[in-house]
Amino acid sequence: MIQHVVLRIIAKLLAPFILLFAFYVQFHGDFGPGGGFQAGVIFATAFILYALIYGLENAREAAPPVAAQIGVALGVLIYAGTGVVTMLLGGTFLDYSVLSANAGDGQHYGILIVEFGVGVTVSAVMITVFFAFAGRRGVLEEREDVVPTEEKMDG
Amino acid sequence: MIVEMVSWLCLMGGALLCVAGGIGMVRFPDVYTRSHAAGVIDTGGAFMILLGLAAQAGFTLITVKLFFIGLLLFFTTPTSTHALVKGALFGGQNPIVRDSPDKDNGVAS
Amino acid sequence: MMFAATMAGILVAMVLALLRGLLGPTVYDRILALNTFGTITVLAIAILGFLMGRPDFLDIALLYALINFVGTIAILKYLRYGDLSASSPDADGSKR
Amino acid sequence: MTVRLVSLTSILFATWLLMSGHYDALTISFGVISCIACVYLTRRMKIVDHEGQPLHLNSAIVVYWLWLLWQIVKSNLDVALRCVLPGKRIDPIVFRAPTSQKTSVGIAAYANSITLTPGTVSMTTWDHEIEVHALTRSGADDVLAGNMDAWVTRVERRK
Repeated sequence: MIQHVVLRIIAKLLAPFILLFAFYVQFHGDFGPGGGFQAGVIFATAFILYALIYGLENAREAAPPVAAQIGVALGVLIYAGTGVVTMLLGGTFLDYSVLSANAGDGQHYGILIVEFGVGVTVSAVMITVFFAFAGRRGVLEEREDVVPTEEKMDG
Repeated sequence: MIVEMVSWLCLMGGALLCVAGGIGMVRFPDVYTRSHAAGVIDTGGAFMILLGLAAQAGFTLITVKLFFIGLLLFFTTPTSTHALVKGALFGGQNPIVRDSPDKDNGVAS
Repeated sequence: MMFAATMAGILVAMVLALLRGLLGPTVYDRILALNTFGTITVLAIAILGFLMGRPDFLDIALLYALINFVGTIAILKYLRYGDLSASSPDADGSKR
Repeated sequence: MTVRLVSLTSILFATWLLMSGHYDALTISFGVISCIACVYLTRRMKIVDHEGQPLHLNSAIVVYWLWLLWQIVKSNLDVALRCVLPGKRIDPIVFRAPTSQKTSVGIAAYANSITLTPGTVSMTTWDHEIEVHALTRSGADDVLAGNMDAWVTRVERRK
């Protein structure tokens, strides 16, 4: 009954802090190393750890694959949308300085929004890839046209 | 000045413990005994080096981050060692034990 | 100077851990060497930050410690259950 | 439940403030939003419970950690010498140590404390005992003496 008690409890203790660290890296991208891509990977790491210890079913409940797929598109939309908004405001594509009255502030906000888009896409893609990888055995077993290797050897 | 001395002492001690753990990892006979040598690196070596760096940095943001690294290692390294040893036991690795009927299963029996 | 000396010690320990990873008769020896190598790498990144005067590297060290843990758990789970999606390790019928 | 959510949020926000180092309004508001998002996601994962937020541990844990630190220093020296000196022998032994903890958090803390002390590694946990691999006979005797077990039980008891 009390089999993987150590792993379970350490995962429970760590998961919120991994998520917080992901957000920290996301929003401090312009002060130190990091940014959208790294934050997305760390964010996905929290879910991967959860899926490793609690199983894929529970992870799919916590992060529904549909939400992850929406996230993939949403991130790109945020990125491109920022570019379109800057064009509508009279600049060129992704010209952040028109986002605010002060050009420096505009640059700052623009890079934050674009990095956020990158983070959303990367985390959603990483979670989707992991779900696809970890769940591939179940898919193979369900399909009838795929013959398991052992039976093929016998025939 | 004293801080410098403490820092030197911690860094050198940590580096020596890391080397000692590495030598142990090469010398010891099976995976369970090697995990003890790895434990020297994970605890003694890591904490002393982090302490030495923290003494060097003083009370700044750097020390806070070193503290968080130490805290993370404090929770994760024993967990992964435990998982590894459990996996080795499950995977059929028999620990080398000098046969001693008096102490095996000492209190539990 | 003192960071360089510590770095030298750490590099020696890295070589020794790598040696165990290359020699390791069983796969568990190799995983142990990998895990220890990761811990030493965390320390090496932290010292490198001081050595180069860029303490920003500590964020990377923190991240490396995290990834090292998750990676080790993933490898061990794959070895033991044969896939990464095993739903309830607690309910698994193993005796240990 | 509410208590756990409040404690988790405040711990996360304190961590953010410690890590951040930038205290302008924008960064701090990002911090607030991040903490709320973290708590929402951890609730979705269903891990905000007595194991994820062990509030029943009492303040003796600080003294326990200091004591554990001393144990770690002692056993580190012992194991490091055994690694290096050719004269010192190792004498591995596997045994089962009884545990007196009531909660799973207590058992996990005890198992991790055993592993954290070089020279002893916890192999498997059961309800009332832990299988331990020790490098030497004296290390095994230290665990079987039960000091660490008593300490962890004292930490997890409600005041």
